[in-house]
Amino acid sequence: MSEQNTYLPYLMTIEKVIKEAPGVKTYRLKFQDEAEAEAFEFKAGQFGEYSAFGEGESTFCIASSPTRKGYIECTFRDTGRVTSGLASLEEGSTMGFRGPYGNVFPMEEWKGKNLLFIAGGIALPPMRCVIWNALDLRENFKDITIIYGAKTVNDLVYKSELKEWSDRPDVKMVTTVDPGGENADWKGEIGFVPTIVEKVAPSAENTIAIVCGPPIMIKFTFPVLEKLGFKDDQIYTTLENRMKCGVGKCGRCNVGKLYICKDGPVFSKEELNLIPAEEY
Amino acid sequence: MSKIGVFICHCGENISATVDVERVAREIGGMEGVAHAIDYKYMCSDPGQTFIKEAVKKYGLDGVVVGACSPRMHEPTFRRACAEAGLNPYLCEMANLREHCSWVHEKSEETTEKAIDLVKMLVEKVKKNKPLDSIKVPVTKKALVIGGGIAGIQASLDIANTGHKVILVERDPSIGGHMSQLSETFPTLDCSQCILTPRMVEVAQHPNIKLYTYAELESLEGFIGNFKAKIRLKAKSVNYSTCTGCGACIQKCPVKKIPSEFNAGLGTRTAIYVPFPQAVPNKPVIDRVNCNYYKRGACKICEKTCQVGSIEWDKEDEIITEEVGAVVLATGFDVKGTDFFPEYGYGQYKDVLTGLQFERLASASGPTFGEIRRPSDGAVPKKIVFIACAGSRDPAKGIPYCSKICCMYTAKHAMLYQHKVHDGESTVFYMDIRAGGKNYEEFVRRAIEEDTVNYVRGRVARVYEKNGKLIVKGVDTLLGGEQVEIEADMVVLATAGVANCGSEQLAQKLHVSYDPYHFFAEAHPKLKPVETNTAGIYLAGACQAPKDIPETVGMASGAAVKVAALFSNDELVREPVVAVVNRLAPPLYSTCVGCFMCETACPYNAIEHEEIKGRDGSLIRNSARVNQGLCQGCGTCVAFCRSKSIDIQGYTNEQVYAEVMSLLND
Amino acid sequence: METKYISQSGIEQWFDAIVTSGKRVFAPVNSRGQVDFKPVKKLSEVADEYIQTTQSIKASVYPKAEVLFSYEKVNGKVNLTDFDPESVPETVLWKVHPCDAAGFKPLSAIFNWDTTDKLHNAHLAKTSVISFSCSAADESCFCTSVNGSPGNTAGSDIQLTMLPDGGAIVEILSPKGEALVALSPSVFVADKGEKKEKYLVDLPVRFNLEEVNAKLNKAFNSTVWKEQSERCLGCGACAFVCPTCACFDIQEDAHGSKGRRIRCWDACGFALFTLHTSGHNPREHQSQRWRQRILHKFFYMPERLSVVGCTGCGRCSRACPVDMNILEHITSIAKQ
Amino acid sequence: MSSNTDFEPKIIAFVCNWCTYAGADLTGTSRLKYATNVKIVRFPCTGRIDFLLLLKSFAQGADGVIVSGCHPNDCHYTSGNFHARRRWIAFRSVLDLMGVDIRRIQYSWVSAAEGSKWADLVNNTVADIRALGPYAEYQKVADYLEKEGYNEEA
Amino acid sequence: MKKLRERAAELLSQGVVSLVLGYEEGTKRPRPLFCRNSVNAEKLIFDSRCIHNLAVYITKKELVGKERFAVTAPISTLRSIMQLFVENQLNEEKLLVLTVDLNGELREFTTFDEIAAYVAQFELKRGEREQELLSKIEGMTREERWKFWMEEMSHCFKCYACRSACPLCYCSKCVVEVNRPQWINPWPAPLANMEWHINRAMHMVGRCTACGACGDACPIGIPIDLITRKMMEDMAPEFGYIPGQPAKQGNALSTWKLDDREQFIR
Repeated sequence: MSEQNTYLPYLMTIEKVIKEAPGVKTYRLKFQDEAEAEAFEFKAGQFGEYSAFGEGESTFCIASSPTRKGYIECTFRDTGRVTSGLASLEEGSTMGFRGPYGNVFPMEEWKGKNLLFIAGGIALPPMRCVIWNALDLRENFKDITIIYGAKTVNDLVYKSELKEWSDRPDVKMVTTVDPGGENADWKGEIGFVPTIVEKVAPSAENTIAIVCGPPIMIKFTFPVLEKLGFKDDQIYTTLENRMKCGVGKCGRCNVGKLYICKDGPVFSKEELNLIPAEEY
Repeated sequence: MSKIGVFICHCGENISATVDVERVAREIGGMEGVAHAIDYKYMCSDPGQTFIKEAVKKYGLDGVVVGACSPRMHEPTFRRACAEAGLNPYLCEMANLREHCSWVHEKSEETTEKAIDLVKMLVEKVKKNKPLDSIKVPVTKKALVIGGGIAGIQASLDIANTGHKVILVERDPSIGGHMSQLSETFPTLDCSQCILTPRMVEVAQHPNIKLYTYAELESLEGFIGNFKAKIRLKAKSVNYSTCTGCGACIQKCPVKKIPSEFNAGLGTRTAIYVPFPQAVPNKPVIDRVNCNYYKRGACKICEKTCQVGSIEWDKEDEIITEEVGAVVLATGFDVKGTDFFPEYGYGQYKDVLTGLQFERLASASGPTFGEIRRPSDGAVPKKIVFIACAGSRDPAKGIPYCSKICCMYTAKHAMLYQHKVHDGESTVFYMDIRAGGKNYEEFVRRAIEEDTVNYVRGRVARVYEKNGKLIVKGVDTLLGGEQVEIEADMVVLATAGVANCGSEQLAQKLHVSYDPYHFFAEAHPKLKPVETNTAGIYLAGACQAPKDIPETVGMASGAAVKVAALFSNDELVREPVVAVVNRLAPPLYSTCVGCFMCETACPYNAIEHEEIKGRDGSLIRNSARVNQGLCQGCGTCVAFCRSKSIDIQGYTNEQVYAEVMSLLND
Repeated sequence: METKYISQSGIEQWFDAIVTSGKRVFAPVNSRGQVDFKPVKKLSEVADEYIQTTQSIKASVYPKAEVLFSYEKVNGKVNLTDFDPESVPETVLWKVHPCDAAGFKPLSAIFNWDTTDKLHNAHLAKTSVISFSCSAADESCFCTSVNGSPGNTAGSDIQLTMLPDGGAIVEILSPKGEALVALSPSVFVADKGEKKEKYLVDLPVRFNLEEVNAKLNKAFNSTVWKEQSERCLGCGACAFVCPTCACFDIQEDAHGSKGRRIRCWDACGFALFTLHTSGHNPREHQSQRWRQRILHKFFYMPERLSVVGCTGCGRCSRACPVDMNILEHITSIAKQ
Repeated sequence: MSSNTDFEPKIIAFVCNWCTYAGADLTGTSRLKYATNVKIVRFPCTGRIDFLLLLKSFAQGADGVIVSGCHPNDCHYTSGNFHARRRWIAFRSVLDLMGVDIRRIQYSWVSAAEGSKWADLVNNTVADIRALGPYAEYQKVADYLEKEGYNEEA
Repeated sequence: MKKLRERAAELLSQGVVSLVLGYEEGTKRPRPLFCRNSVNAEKLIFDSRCIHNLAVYITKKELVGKERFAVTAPISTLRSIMQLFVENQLNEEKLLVLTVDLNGELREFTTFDEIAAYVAQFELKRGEREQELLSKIEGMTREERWKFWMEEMSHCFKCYACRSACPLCYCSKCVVEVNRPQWINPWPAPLANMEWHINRAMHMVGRCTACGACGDACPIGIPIDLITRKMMEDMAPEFGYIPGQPAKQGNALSTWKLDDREQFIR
């Protein structure tokens, strides 16, 4: 068999479009080729390169759970040339996908532990993949707590799923919006994510904290977790460096010895300590 | 942005006669991102607009392209239809298939293909359109009317009577304009001054009107609703607040031989003067060019005469600034002088007159108190020849247009002459008699039939003097081109009406367009006859093209309504086609590096400096910012910005780029 | 591996045979006042008397810009056309310096350390390298300090060492090399026993690579980066002339319904190279970018890919508009 | 000059909204006929027209370009056309130095009242460009990744 | 030179400035030196070989810092500094300009006007190289010029050394990095390179002071400085400015005259 061209994407059909928040959409993608669909596998935490033909490629995580077969989902915000090209597509349109790339959350190792998910803004997608993965294998884990915050009520993504999660008896779900971001109907918390974490987080005992969000949120959440007694090997996050190739060649996400696209994007805080913080 | 609806209009047969509209709709329907494409007989009709509205809802369209006439015609129509269907109006664009395609090409494959390309372009553009919100700007509810002739008077009164303030600026010492010079008016032969002077007085006394005579517009800045007008009040040398208008100074003024402008040069006036007895304001000014004191430094007789000490020798021109929300241009017209006609003696024959001069002769307030007398010897002419179309309709003279009023006033002149000189004989040389208008044709017939004016259809080749008589040589085309030679005592030329002197400079000051003859250009010849291309500036009267009194008055009232409509709201809602300097999240803030070259490029001073400060309050950089109230949306700054940090809404870089890229793609 | 001798006329004959075989031949040519690799048909076109070509031969196996694949949108569907390895012509690189040939290894390491790179490998497979050992060097050369030498055969299929008689010692180093020899077998005669080393330029070792590596291990937070990089302008000249720099960008060239995805050279020295969409830039300052360049070549690559990312060709020092002399900078780090 | 009777030049016109676009509208209203080769892109003002758009037009396959706006002093925005004029003076100089065929860019002032001038401008420009032939020299390099060598397109 | 070193050492040791931007001996020719202490002032040199345009550094905040600094500037650099003043990029209070005049005297300037008065003595002329190449290019037919530049452009690999070396290319995001829309294709290809260089020349209209830094920086020897130089020479009489003497207000393209030449407009 001849050598595969790493850069050649799978052709995907947009099966479903969900408008999440202003400028934020979720696409459910199906492989156009049956054989490719069959052979495709991924794990929670991985990402891919999504193409809008005519505009280029952009990197996002796979937002659906590996336990849900037959499709993948991605959630993105319309911010640049590619994402705006993607956003202009409709149900039934063709787009490209390369992946899965990167490492995974060590879900196996987490068996029998409590999970604490902390996400901010548009960083819920990488988390959503793990959350569904954990919920679909609910018996593997003990308590599951989800803390999710966004700037305003409008900016919360996956609104129907947020409700689904909070309705489940086996999940402790806390949503929050930044002060001033609430509306008249808002019943959740009001406050920045780190503050809410401090307020509602479960004990660090036998708990894994998974933190995804903008750098500023992560910067302020880590100390809170430390204060709560979380050790560095109990804290996980994903990095979102600029990437082009996704396969450790183009040089963008090279931080220290590591390539975020190969050695990441999932890192425990322990692993993060090994690479220079200023470069991610 | 890619559920585009495309609507192709047949425009009756205006488009479909040369463009295969079905094919256009079919091919565009296959374009990426086009969700719906149809053609219809009249898109602008109610059912047509309904198609658009329904499609917007049914297909969830996020963009609309209407392939029809010029967007200058119906863009507002279709944008409104989209807005009514809940689509942001700025997501609607028009492809010009009529003016730019079907009307200018023959029916052919290429014409249809061009139509397809034109629509394609706009589809690609509209994919990049962004919803925009109108910009609201406050309106200064005060109007500036420039020109105090009948147009300006009427406009001022109409605006003032709606309760808004008016500034009326007149170049001459009195308002009144050309109408005040006329003797009688057609087709009723009522006395011009009798109907005009009450209006003039009303202007002077109206509480909402501020009158500046002997004043000119210096500059106009700003934009609709927010103009700043600088007005030069020329030094009158007379203090109007003390002057009683007694006229003693005029009596005593030793300089008496100045040709009177009011009398079209047929009479004289003094250096300190009121242009005519019914002038408003009825107070004199000193003509510094001719005044002995200003010329030689001595005289001051008027000062000695004046009992209230109103003469102000050292008075200088004063420049005042008025903030206004709208401007009405009513600067009127002028007529060509006899010196324009070499074939009629270059104005050297004293008894060859212009129509306006004849008006003064016929006027009771004129130099001859209404008696028709020859300027050369004061004799009553027994034979007068009137020459219509003197200059007008003559491309060789650079005036291909019809001056419109001459046929009527020439008939009036002949009639007045016949009424005053019963044994007189009058002949009119004409090309065609244009007497369209209520009671106009009847008026001309009356001149011919009742007053026995001799109408000869033909051109006059020459007028020359022989033995104290004026010989008029022409042809009579109705008699098969027979040579006609008439010995006349007086010849009256119905000289062409032309744009007022200085109208070009004024247009440039105001940024309004003008035609090749320097008449101000209306925004649309039919549908926007009183608007100019510059929002907030309106036209009234003959400054737009020669016209008669009823038409002028009608237009002035029209302009006044436009102004009143503008003033009916506290805020003006403006098109959001304005420039914007990008702003990004920290730490980038903006890609603008603050070279401020755009500042010098902007004709409206709309670029401001903004200090971008970090969280700690320290200055990060200076960056440009656009004042949306001042920006008029020309986009010069956009093309100038090296880092593409400024963009203009409605014509963004992405939009125009997409248009260009689509256009030539095969 | 076999060593032969070829005479001056033999070289000419052999060169013509290679050209006649239909292979493209790239060789250093002096034009526009610069010596660079260009397609040649005659040996006389090949440049003499120069120390180094301005650009490396990297472009032959990693073009400045190349099409990864192309596509066409038809009725809402997308048809892809993959890169075709067969479209790459057989190419012979003539008169390559050993430091350039040695660059293939780090370059391929970057492209193939994880997933393989079809395009790069296709170029590599179709490319034969005839290197010439170096008899001259200048003050920017330092191959001997980075595990290389003027007679280094790494990456070469054949190496020629020119002799005073106009002939050359021929080292046949690979099957590809043998195939080239086979194009004109008669001109290759038995080795005359000349020692190659005698004809190589003597280039002293300027720094100890292990020592540098050890220093760099602890140098991330050193002030040296700021000091050294002050005059750096942040252009990509050093990266683009480098035989091993492989950073790239992926771009879209779209025309209506057709398009192609293009890979083109990029450089870690560019200010916006690592800029996130959010506006955050992990390597915001030039000093960070300079550090990345040095650490990547002399520390990360040896650690991660087991190969030094520098062949000592000295091109970056020569190309730099502001004399960012890499030898000087590395030497100073070694001495710290 | 070779006569290219079969050659239909592709021409793109960049015009301002207030004068030339309106002028071209008047051409239509007056039913004056002209060649179909020209397609108009509307701008608020000639001052808005980016020189890069002209370059892009040639790269996209245009054989000629028309740039037209208001006569001096007639600019709706006072001075956009003066800025544009300067830009084109400089642009012509740079293009000419680089060997770009500046005969293929026709600049003009067409007022809203000059419907017939627009028709003439189009027809004359089409004739001029037809005489010059296709701008193959420029178009053929548009897709090249390299002048020659590794990745040359067939 | 001695005076310069002494003065630099004095300025630094007295804390008048925190940095003296100058030249030191480099590998083959002088190179820029960031002299931050009086000891290093000994390394400073200033002679005709010092051709780098140090004005390129003075708009970089992370290099010059918030304190006052000095820059040693030959004529070409002085011209760039003037243009940077015009473009609101410099602060007179922060900048001290040092130069050595024709008599070997050390001169110091702090304001645009002082520099302008000094620079006015110097006429901007073509050097031998420029003269030779430009007369060659001027002698070509249009087709020959296109071929010449296409050949040159095919060598360009878009390292942007030209942009980096130019003191007037201080945009934080260059137009080639703007991708909405992608005005200029970012990959190196003959036409994309040509577009970049035409764009660069257009962005330099009325701004370029013909210092030659771009051409000097080009690693593959494309005489790109000639494009902007020729443009500048052509535009000077057209727009009525003196080459190399930036006007205090505005710019050739952001200003206009009623009687600008328009015989090319139909």
